[in-house]
Amino acid sequence: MTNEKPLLSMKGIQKDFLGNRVLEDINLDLAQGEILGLVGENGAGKTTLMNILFGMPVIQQTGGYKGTITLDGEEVHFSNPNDALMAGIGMVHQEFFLIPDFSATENIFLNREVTRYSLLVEIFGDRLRTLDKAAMNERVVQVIKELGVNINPDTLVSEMPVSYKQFTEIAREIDRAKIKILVVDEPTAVLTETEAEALLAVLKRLAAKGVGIIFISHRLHEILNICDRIVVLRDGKLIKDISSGQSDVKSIASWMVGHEIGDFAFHHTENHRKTENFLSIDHLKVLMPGEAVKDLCLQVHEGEILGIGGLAGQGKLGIANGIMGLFPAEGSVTLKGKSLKLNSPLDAFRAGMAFISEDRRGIGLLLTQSIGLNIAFPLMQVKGGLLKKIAGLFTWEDKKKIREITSSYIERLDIKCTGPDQSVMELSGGNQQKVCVAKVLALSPQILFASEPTRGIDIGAKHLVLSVLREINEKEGTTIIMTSSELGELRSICDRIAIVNEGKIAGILPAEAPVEDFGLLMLGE
Amino acid sequence: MKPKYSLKGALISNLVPIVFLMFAAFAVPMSGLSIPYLLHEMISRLARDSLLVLSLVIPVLAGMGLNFGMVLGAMAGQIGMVLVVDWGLGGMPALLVAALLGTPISIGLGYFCGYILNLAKGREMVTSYIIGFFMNGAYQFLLLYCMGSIIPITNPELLLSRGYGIRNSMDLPNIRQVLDRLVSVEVFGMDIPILTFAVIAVFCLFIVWFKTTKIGQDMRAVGRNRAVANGAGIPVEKTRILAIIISTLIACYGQIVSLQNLGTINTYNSHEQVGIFSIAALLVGGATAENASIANVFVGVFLFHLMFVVSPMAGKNLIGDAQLGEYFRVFVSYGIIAVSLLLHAWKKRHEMLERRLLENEGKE
Amino acid sequence: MNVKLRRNLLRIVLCLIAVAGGFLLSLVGMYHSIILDNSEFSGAGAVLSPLEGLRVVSETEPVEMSPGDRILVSAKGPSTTLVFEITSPESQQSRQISYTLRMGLKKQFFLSVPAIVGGEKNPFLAE
Amino acid sequence: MKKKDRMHKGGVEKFIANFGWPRIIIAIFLLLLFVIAPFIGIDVGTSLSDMLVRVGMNGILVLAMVPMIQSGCGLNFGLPLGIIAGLVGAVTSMEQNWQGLFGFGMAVLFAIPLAVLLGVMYGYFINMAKGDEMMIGTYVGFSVVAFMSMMWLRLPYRNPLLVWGFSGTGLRTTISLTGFWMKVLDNFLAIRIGPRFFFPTGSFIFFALCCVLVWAFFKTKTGIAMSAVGSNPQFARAHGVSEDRMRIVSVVLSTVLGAVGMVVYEQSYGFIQLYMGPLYMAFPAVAAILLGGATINSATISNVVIGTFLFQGILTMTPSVINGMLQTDVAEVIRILVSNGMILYALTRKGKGTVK
Repeated sequence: MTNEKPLLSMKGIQKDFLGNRVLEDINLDLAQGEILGLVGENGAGKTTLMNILFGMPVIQQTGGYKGTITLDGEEVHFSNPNDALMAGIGMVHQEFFLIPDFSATENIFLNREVTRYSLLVEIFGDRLRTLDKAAMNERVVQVIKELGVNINPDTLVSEMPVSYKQFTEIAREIDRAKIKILVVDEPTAVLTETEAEALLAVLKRLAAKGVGIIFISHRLHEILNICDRIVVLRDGKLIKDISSGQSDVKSIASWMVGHEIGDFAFHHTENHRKTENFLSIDHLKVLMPGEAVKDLCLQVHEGEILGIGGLAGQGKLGIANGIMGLFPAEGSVTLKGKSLKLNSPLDAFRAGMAFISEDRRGIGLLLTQSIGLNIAFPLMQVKGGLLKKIAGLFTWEDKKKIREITSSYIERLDIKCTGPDQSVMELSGGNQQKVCVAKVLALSPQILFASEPTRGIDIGAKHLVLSVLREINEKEGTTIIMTSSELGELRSICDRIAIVNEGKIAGILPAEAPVEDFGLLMLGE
Repeated sequence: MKPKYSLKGALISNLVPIVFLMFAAFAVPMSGLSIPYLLHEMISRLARDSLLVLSLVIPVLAGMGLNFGMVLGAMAGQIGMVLVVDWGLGGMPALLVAALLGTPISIGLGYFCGYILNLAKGREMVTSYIIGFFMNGAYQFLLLYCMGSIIPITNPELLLSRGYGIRNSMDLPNIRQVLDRLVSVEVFGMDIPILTFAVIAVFCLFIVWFKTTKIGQDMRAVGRNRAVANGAGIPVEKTRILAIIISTLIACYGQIVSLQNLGTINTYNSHEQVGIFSIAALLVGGATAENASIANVFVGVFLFHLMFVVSPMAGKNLIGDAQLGEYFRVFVSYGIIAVSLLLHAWKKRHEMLERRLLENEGKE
Repeated sequence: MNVKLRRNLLRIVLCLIAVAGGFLLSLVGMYHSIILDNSEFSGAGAVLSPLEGLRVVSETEPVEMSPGDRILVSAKGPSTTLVFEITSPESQQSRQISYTLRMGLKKQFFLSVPAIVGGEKNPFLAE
Repeated sequence: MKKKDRMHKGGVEKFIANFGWPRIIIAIFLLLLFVIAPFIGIDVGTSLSDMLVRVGMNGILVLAMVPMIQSGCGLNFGLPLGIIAGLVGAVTSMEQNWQGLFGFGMAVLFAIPLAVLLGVMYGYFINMAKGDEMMIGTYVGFSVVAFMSMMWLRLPYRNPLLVWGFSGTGLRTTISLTGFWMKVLDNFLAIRIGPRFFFPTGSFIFFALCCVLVWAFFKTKTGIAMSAVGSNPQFARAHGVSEDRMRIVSVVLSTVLGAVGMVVYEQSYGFIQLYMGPLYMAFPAVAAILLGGATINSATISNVVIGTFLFQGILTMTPSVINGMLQTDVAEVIRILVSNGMILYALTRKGKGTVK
């Protein structure tokens, strides 16, 4: 590290989002030619920090931020991503920002095309300039050479291997006139090892040319390998800012995960029936975009609460979604020795399983309908409950019974609403989640999959949801498989916790195991 | 990875034109019509309709599907023609003045249509279809109630007997085929309207050239992926409106060319069928709502009109009922649109699923 | 000059050219109907009698007009030249008289042939 | 800045959407027409009965929109399929010279199985083309109308009252129901007040019956599942409801209602129009339900009833009033502008109208 003025300096960055502090007093410097590794669990605030740097509209819309950003010694305040781009900050997205049917050149020059004058410009304006393909190709060849990779400028992006798409994105960023800082968000997540190595080499070469790079990744060995300095964020706070020579995988992992344990004591249920092979999952493959499960095997004991943890994108959410038939799945799932028909939600329900979806508003609820209908729907469709026959011909909804059952759940779960007929849309997030819980409770399942049951809800609702889960586990012996990104929460309620990495179980640990061990499993180390 | 060009692939992607070609191969001998006669008909119809069909290409490029709103352009062209006839113009100047009059009207209507389509993203086709109907109401109101009362019409022959409103049909004696006949060559006893084809060629060249401009590139980007285009700073909505304006303009000129060829205007019907027939023709030519080329236009017009000319006669000779053939061609024009849209929607879904699979594999 | 200004000026000029062009084209392309009347003309003091042996030869097919005849000819463009051939019944000698009519954007004209032949300044008739 | 604009606009639109200003404006307009009418010599009694007869005539066709909208298939532009079934039912019943309520009943009975068949076929198409249902529906409808035009020429109907006189084959373009079952429903228990006012009780009872049946259907297990598919297909799928099956059921239901509605329409209209007649019949029905406040993905029975009354009211009153005032017949233009304007308005509504 040099003592010159840093290229980029973020001071005292603070950001509140709907009353929650998501970033607190972040101080961060980036020198010219430096590669800064930014690590942290999902939700630690990395994305928000980068959004602030880029002046993404979402930041403005949620009340802006506090603190100062200095670029090249000048204070800057970007109000939209274009300003950031003009100031020389480039970003390589995790999801490709490319048009598949366009060639590399066309993508690199999208809306920045090199054009030639044509007469019609005088009449119809500059958009009638013609494209100078030759000049663009020439420049692309040059940029690609600079990157040290071998891409044919005319190749369509859709026909490129993934790494080339990544290179195309990087090429686009560095072709911009005066790139100073390049932010790369999880670039290697989609790459094979050799591809990743090539990419890292490219980044190093860029850094050598004086570009400051912020490298976001979960692959710690990559971070250690490439970065000069490492910054760890956790829960919106900057935990550690350390040169990479002074750290190792294990300590980074523990900084990331932290030592906090939720407000719950460890959960120790002694009454596990511990039936082995109660639910066995063998070689499960789930095609869930962004959360793919690849050849996963897992044994669940009867009566336990099994936690499933892991970083986002590794496939932990895919397990429940796959078994419940929401995304195409392959492999075998056996419940008490009976094989379960996959890809059929109805069969999963009939086998005694139920599911609290992580996508509450998208999959979990009929937002425009009443609380009553939402709670009654699964019972009605799956078990044919809450229906009555009229004249022996028509099965009709039993309004009275629905009201009764809904009222009882409103009371039990303390759902704040005007009554069973209120539409779910009008409820707060926490109360919506309670409706989701009531919905599955009404089914009295043998096995309950709870995916992120406490995500985005307030503390009170969180406690209530978790204690209800524990209650049905203890009183009714329901086996619960709970997926959560919050390790603390998992440790507070589960008996065992399985960590998923790259679509497979990286390991299963008892809840009491040291936090570092979980961190290492998550990072696949 | 190189794209594979296989015979099977070529056959499948050109399935629709091939089926129609086969149908023609069967129906032409059945109809008993002579080849020279058919050839003559085809040349005349190619000259008449190509420009109209060509107007559909640009919106497809911009990802807005088949622009049923092209009838707005046809209406504009017709309004221009009616005024020109009223003013007593004839010959080439009449056509040019009609085009000049139609231009601002088309731009206005195209802007309106594009604006509405921006409000209905993802449902462009059905919305443009309804816009066509809606504006047809406005058109009727204009011609049936405003012309001759608010808008002065000097030629009483154009007006209905009640004193205002344009008649149902009018002849264009001084305009009939002036473009076609101005420069034409006789080949094997057939008049080939060189100038008309030259006009069509100019517009084809325009489209080809247009694709190489900045705005053409922007349009392609918007058509392929709106989100990415928007992210790159391309003014998506403006670009889409422009695509519709260009389409409306070409349709306006196309309608003028088509009317001079026919020599009569059916004031309240000429434009109505134009949308359906043009779209059917383009689809018969092998285009889809996502991909349309100039070749599709000509192949389509040729095959569609061949079917159109041949099927009533073939129906008569085969079943002894010309009326049946008449209905058959209506059935085919609607059916071809239905089937193409179905195939297109089906393909789109499969591609989406496939992409999802690929993405998954990519991550493995 | 500022680019924007230059272009806007150019655009305005082009629009004007289009309008002017439209106007010119209308002049060139407009069909006018001319009614020729071969009956007694009484204007500015003189009374001119209908002509015998009158033929309008400027038409593609020459038309003969007996005294008292009225014919409708049509002409295109801003002006037209009408050519009359008058053959005197006695001498069988014929003379040609051409008359250039400036029509502008007016659609109908009603002309007296005797007045034209007689060199009247105002050969127009009222309907 | 741009985004802000859009958000702001969204807010205003939402407010208007919830308030439903087109409905209010049109209701006031209609009321105004009824107020003006007597002053320009139009008899309110006749107009009112005209409107009521038309409501009874068209109501069920509008009702046929509901199942498909509720299951998320959008507006049923494929209504001509149901209409075709209704036509075949009617012609078949008439071929046998069946008369009165029996003839009407038999027409309905013949129409339903065909409607089910066509509905299943149409349903498969609709499922193939998720997201493009409306466009496909329009053209499938058109194609079937054209196809049936060929069939009308060829089908072996022989009753001389139905077929062309000179050739003995091929159904006529327009067939009169006089002597069969013309106005059997309209006249059933009809109420006549004075010389001019007429209330088509039978048609209204039948319309009400159908409304109640549809309403009741949406309270059954299948009906609830169908609405769930419409409002959140992912939710429905996650709870073991087959989206595709529900959509097909809804299409069949819509088509059957269309067929029944057509037979009712015919008895009241007094004529059967074959060949290209049914081509555009979906549009007024679509416009009516939208006028009643339905959107592309939500419709209720009240939308149907309100919409039918308003739409038919406008259609009867505007031409006669404007005729009376200006001596101009602008009926056709107004019909085109109102109905297509309504559809356009619904298509461009943001948020709620989005079909995913």
